[in-house]
Amino acid sequence: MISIQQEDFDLAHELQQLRKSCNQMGAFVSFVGLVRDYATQGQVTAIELEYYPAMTYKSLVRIVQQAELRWPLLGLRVIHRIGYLPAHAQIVLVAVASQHRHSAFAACEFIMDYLKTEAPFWKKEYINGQNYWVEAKATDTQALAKWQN
Amino acid sequence: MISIQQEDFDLAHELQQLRKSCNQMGAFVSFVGLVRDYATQGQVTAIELEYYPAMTYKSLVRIVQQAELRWPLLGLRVIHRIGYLPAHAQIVLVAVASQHRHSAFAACEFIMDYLKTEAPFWKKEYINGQNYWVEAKATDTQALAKWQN
Amino acid sequence: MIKILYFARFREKLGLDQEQYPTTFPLTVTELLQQLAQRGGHWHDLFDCPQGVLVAVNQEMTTQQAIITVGDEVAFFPPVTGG
Amino acid sequence: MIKILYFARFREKLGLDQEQYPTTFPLTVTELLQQLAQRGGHWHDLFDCPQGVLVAVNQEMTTQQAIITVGDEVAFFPPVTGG
Repeated sequence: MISIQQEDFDLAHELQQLRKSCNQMGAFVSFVGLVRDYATQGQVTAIELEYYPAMTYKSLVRIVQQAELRWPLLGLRVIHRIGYLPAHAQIVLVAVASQHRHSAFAACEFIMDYLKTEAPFWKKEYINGQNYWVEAKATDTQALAKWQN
Repeated sequence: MISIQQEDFDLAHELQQLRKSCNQMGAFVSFVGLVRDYATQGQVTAIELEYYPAMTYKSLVRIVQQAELRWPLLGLRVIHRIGYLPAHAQIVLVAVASQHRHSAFAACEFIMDYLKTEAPFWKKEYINGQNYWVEAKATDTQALAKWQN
Repeated sequence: MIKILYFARFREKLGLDQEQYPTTFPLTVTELLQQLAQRGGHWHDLFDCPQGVLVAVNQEMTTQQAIITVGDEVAFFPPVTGG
Repeated sequence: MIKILYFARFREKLGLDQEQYPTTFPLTVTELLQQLAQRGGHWHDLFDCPQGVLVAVNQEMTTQQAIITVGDEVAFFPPVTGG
């Protein structure tokens, strides 16, 4: 249900697995994040994703549990890649199945918003032979506000 | 970009096509709706989807244009199936690509909310050899409120 | 003359998916509904004091106050349930 | 003795990903940061009046007021940027 891995993933395969787990699903929402090929410093050729093995998985479990407490979900899959990833590669998948679309949309966006601000991953961008640690964005922290009232 | 068809669709293929159209995409959100196999009257074996050929396509174009005016999108695909569809079949796909996740989530949910209340499709459920027109849900109309302030 | 289309539950109940309808103008949607209701039976059930009757004129959703002109395509249908 | 881990920009700047750190207890995260800052150089730059320093104790995010006890795993890292 939650994986942290170097290998790429196949959205179609993951959704098919998710569907098998339950017949009552009516709504599937999925998010896929890709490595963007530009930054303010120039063209990005690749990124490298560092993580904190003992903590990252625990952190994702907690985020998913929060989502499951808030919305009636029927299935869920989170995959986050780590290591060296070229531009346009897939980084992250969050797929949520539920009976009705609202729960699936809300839970998927909730998980992404928390993942972006709480899960210990750090991204370094390779640009013109140099590398730069990506700075956290204030908008990611602001995105949490909508879940906190 | 918008299709109304009897044939099934392949999400993986559609997302791949969407990716080809632009390199700056960072976020993909997709919604897939399936035929649910139950209703208050019993087990649903299939549905039949009627539409208004001259109007339905126009209506989807208008909904998509509204989404494109509100959020900076980089790619978009809408497929709605019509005709006789067995339980668990795919009914609808809305896939949205943008640079950042918020626009993609918002536009995808916006399109689904308007599609559910404005696009002329009507669903009939087959249950125990009988068939019943599905009643519109008040929650679908209420879902529009969040886009109207 | 206008063209009238019926969809879904309305189409089935009336046993009719479309008709050419001779009428005089000016005509509002409300007036058209009243004329149809006078056919009696299911027509009366559906279109007299209509609730949950959506209307499109020339493939655009509109209201019962809309004005219909010659050659228009008018469609009546229940609330939509796609997606 | 506690274990301290450094990640990302901190790890690179300090040239160190982890260390066993002998200390006396009770100890708060703030006190530990002050001790590390006294090593000078990059340690001082990163940990004196620290801004943007996140801390986890035993793999749980916590605050600088948290109390560290013997055998704990303490991790320092910049704001996260995954996803």
